[in-house]
Amino acid sequence: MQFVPALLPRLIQAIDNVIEANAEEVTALDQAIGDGDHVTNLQRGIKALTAQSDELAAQLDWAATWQKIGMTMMTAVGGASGSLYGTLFVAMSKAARERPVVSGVERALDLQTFAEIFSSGVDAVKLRGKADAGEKTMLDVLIPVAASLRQAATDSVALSDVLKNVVQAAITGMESTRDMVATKGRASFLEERSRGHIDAGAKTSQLMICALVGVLTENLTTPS
Amino acid sequence: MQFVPALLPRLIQAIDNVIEANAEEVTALDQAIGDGDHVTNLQRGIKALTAQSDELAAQLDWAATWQKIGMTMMTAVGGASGSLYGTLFVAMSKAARERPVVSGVERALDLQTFAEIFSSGVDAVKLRGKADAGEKTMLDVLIPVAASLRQAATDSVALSDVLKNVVQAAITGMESTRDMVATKGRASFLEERSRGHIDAGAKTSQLMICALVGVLTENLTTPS
Amino acid sequence: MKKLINNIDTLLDESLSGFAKAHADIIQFNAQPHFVKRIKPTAPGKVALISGGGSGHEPLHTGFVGSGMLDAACPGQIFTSPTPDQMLAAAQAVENGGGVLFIVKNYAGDVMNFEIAAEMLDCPHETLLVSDDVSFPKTHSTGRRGVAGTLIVEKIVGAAAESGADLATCKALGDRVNLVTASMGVALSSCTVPALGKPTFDIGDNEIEMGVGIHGERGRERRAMSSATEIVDYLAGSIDDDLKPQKGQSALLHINGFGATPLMELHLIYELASRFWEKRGVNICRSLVGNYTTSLDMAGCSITLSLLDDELLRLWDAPVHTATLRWGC
Amino acid sequence: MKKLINNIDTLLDESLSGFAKAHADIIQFNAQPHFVKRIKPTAPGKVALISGGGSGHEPLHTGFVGSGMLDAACPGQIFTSPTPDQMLAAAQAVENGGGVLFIVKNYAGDVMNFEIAAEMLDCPHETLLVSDDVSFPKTHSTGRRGVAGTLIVEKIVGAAAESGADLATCKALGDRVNLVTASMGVALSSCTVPALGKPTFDIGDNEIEMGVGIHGERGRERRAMSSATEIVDYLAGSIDDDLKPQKGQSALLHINGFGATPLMELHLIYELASRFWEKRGVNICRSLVGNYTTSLDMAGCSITLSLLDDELLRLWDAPVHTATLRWGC
Ligand SMILES: Nc1ncnc2c1ncn2[C@@H]1O[C@H](COP(=O)(O)OP(=O)(O)O)[C@@H](O)[C@H]1O
Ligand SMILES: Nc1ncnc2c1ncn2[C@@H]1O[C@H](COP(=O)(O)OP(=O)(O)O)[C@@H](O)[C@H]1O
Ligand SMILES: [Mg+2]
Ligand SMILES: [Mg+2]
Ligand SMILES: [Mg+2]
Ligand SMILES: [Mg+2]
Repeated sequence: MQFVPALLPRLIQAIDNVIEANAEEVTALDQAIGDGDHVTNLQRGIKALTAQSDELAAQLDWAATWQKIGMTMMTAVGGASGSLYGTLFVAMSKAARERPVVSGVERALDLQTFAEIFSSGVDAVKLRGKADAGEKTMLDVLIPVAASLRQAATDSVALSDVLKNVVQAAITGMESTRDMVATKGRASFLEERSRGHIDAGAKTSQLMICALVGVLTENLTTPS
Repeated sequence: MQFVPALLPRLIQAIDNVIEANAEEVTALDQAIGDGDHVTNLQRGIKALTAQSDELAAQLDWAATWQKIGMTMMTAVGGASGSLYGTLFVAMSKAARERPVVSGVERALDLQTFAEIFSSGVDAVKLRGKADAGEKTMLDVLIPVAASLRQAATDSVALSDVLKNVVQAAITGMESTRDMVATKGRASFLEERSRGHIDAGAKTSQLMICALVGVLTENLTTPS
Repeated sequence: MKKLINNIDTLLDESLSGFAKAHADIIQFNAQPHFVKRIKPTAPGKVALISGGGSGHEPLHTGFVGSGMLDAACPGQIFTSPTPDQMLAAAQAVENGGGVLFIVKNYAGDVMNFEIAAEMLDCPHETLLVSDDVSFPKTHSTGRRGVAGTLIVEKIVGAAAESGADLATCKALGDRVNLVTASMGVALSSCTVPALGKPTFDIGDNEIEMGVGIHGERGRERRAMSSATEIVDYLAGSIDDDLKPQKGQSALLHINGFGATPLMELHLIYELASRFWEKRGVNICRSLVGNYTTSLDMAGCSITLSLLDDELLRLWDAPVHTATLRWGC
Repeated sequence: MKKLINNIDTLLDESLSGFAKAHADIIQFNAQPHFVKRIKPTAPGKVALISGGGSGHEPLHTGFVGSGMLDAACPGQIFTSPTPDQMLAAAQAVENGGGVLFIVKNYAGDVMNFEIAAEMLDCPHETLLVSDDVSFPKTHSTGRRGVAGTLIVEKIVGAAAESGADLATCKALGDRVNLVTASMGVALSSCTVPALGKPTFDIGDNEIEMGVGIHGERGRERRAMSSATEIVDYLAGSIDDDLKPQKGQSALLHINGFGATPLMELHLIYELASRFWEKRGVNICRSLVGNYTTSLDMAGCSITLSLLDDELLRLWDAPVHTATLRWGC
């Protein structure tokens, strides 16, 4: 797998594009049951990441890379999502540091290690948000995606299928928030009135994950 | 002429009716080039007069009657028009006191005395408002009405014609404000933009004068 | 129109009575006729400062009654001048041997009603006309309007009166402050007078009214919406042309919200206006930012610059204890 | 949407910089990362009080930085929680040997960001969660929101910290004030977040949102517009049910405007709310009426009742000198 830090500029660019392209739709979602700032928040983070993307591509190891991404998200985004994405990446960095992550020029990650690290990150998000699946948040995307990665790692599925499964898990998770009543975050104050709207944070998680997968898939078929 | 204080309740009622009937139109005029409160202001005064109308009908003389009307307008109306109507009647009272006004049960006024007294009132309004004809205010109605009364008194016209002339003077005066640029009152701040709108205060002066004339005319033909 | 009221007729009384309760430690409300006066007795011989005007501009003037500022304020109906009986009753309640100074914003209704009261007053008295609005030339047929600068006059004269200045001195001081104080406002939206229930004027989504008055009377001109910097350049430019401050001159900069403009925007306007005058060498050494002379729920603001010498600065800084301004005590 | 701004990206900085200039005698603005701190050095060992939250609620919290109240405030982007680096930098700037008390409105974003900062802080620290909004039951899945009662907590704990109370005492005191403080709000219109340019929610000409949050998050329910008395009965009734004040209990009544509601209406609400509690034997002995915890340009208000015993009253009355609240000095 060619999941190396050198890919980061392209990944960040892909995320930037997908959020930009869906800005209006997502803002409408956050306005419907939140306060409407979710896209602006994320875009501040993405802009900060973009400014650092060369630096990130040259980071020595994944732990340091994720730490930097986490701190950038944490300091640039703000709001609920900033602390959660910050927590996700800082926790991934911590998990990476505790593991014999492949180092060296390539610093490629094997799927199983990544699945474990990502799961640690998602667990940290659950702790930070005092939330779990079914509460109509980004966790309804992150948790199934982590599960699908872990599953794939144990079943040793072909990488292209892993990526397809991830996309499927993200989309299904995102869609599932529509019929939920929010019990965490700002939408929880709407109680029954929150039903019928997709959660903005779930939507952007899904969009970003799918954008990342898009780049990885491309990279798989036409390795750089 | 049967212009006696006993008529006051009917006169006040007539004024109340005509302002009520034209409230929306006049408010629109005051909103167009003023602050929109002119009708509400006048109505506070009319309401206060109505509450006193029995008392007024029983006043001892015209001087006392006008003083009471003036003080009521002055304390109940507020704004520019309150001080001006207050001034008008208080000055009429003063002029009446200085003149050998007919007293006794009837206390009827002859036309010439009334014309002089009313003119004194209008002069006081001019002084109070530091204004004259042509400035797009109620004076563009009051001044020609006073003139037409004085004219009639010297020419000894038939009373029914006097009343017709007064109505004509009031309407012509009111209409003339449409093409003026306001130089006094709130509308003056609109400068050229004030042109094209009838002045609210001129309009209500005209309406009230015509309503008074209406009662008097009725009284002329079917004396009570 | 949605308003937090019961009905139009009781609105003013219920509100004034709430104001009086909320500030029962400093002021007292007289319901018939309407006036608000301070509670603590003043020193014998102190000049009594009385202001007033239509309601709808709160906290002006009731919020400025208290020690170091006004002795009484006469609230009229909404956007309607108070009446002479209110002013006379207020004068009777607070006159304490030093005579009465009426502080009046230059609007026809206010001027005429205070004039009638003054004619009826049987103690020494003076009237101070505030005319700080530079939207119109000094030669305007009714003179300039009195707007947000009024509170500066009231504060400074209030401090002087408190420290024993006599009637003539207070009047002269007020005239002096009025001369060095200039204001101009811009409306982004109209206000809605409760009794009317619809906006006083129509304004397009991309329009602003430059030089608007504090009753939503239209002002100098309708313009296209523009950036805060351009708006400040226009307003501050007009003020600067009028006052022509010297380099090194010290000044109070007052940004006044009309009622519906977030404080965040007012502080932004303060930033731009202070940059405007700093560039011209003016020393902005005092500030006041907030909703002080409002027009009900109008969006927009006014800028006021007041050129204060050491004496005027000292009087501005003197202790004041009112519902709205309080410092030094 | 018309706003007095230059552009969305510079809005917050230009505004904070104007705020800092206007109050340069009391506070100082740090631009990178954003925080406002008081200027005068505090007594060694004084507990450092730091609050913060999204911008758009001005004067909360920056307007409450100064002696007798907060040591620092961290403004986030509009309606967006500030970030941990701001809180850490602020703590570093104002910690003076007595530890740090974070005062946080109970909103997911604020709670999580302050939590991260607390985890990273290497001095003694506590976090005080304010949760005064009774629109939701205490059992709500995220707890109750922190709204207009926050400034009461900040004022009272601020006074205690100033007079030397230690960290544990300040924290316990804050929790105590939070428990006796209850608020609820109503929106007549939505606010408009500048970056979005359109109202956060739609609301009909004859509708109001009961229990609205301070970011324009919808609240307990949508209702038909009604009289001020009915609205007060609803809000005050909910508060009363929650606090269950005793007869004779003394209390502070705070009417908070959301930004676009005229002071006249706020005083009217004060009148009705004080009648509500007077009828129930509560002794309303302190008041605060005005725009303190705003939601940009939202129309509406909240009612807060805070049951204060003698100690809490004394702390409320203690001198305070901030941009917004000032008394006793
Ligand atoms: N406690 C929580 N746990 C997990 N995710 C949460 C939590 N609270 C909020 N979120 C997510 O954050 C999103 C909102 O992010 P954003 O709009 O940036 O912040 P804010 O709610 O502070 O305005 C929600 O749509 C939801 O997905
Ligand atoms: N100086 C003046 N002299 C004569 N009439 C005036 C003067 N100023 C205003 N008016 C009249 O008063 C009317 C406005 O009255 P009103 O709306 O009740 O008071 P305000 O202008 O204080 O709101 C104007 O339409 C005009 O006719
Ligand atoms: Mg949001
Ligand atoms: Mg008018
Ligand atoms: Mg008026
Ligand atoms: Mg937010």
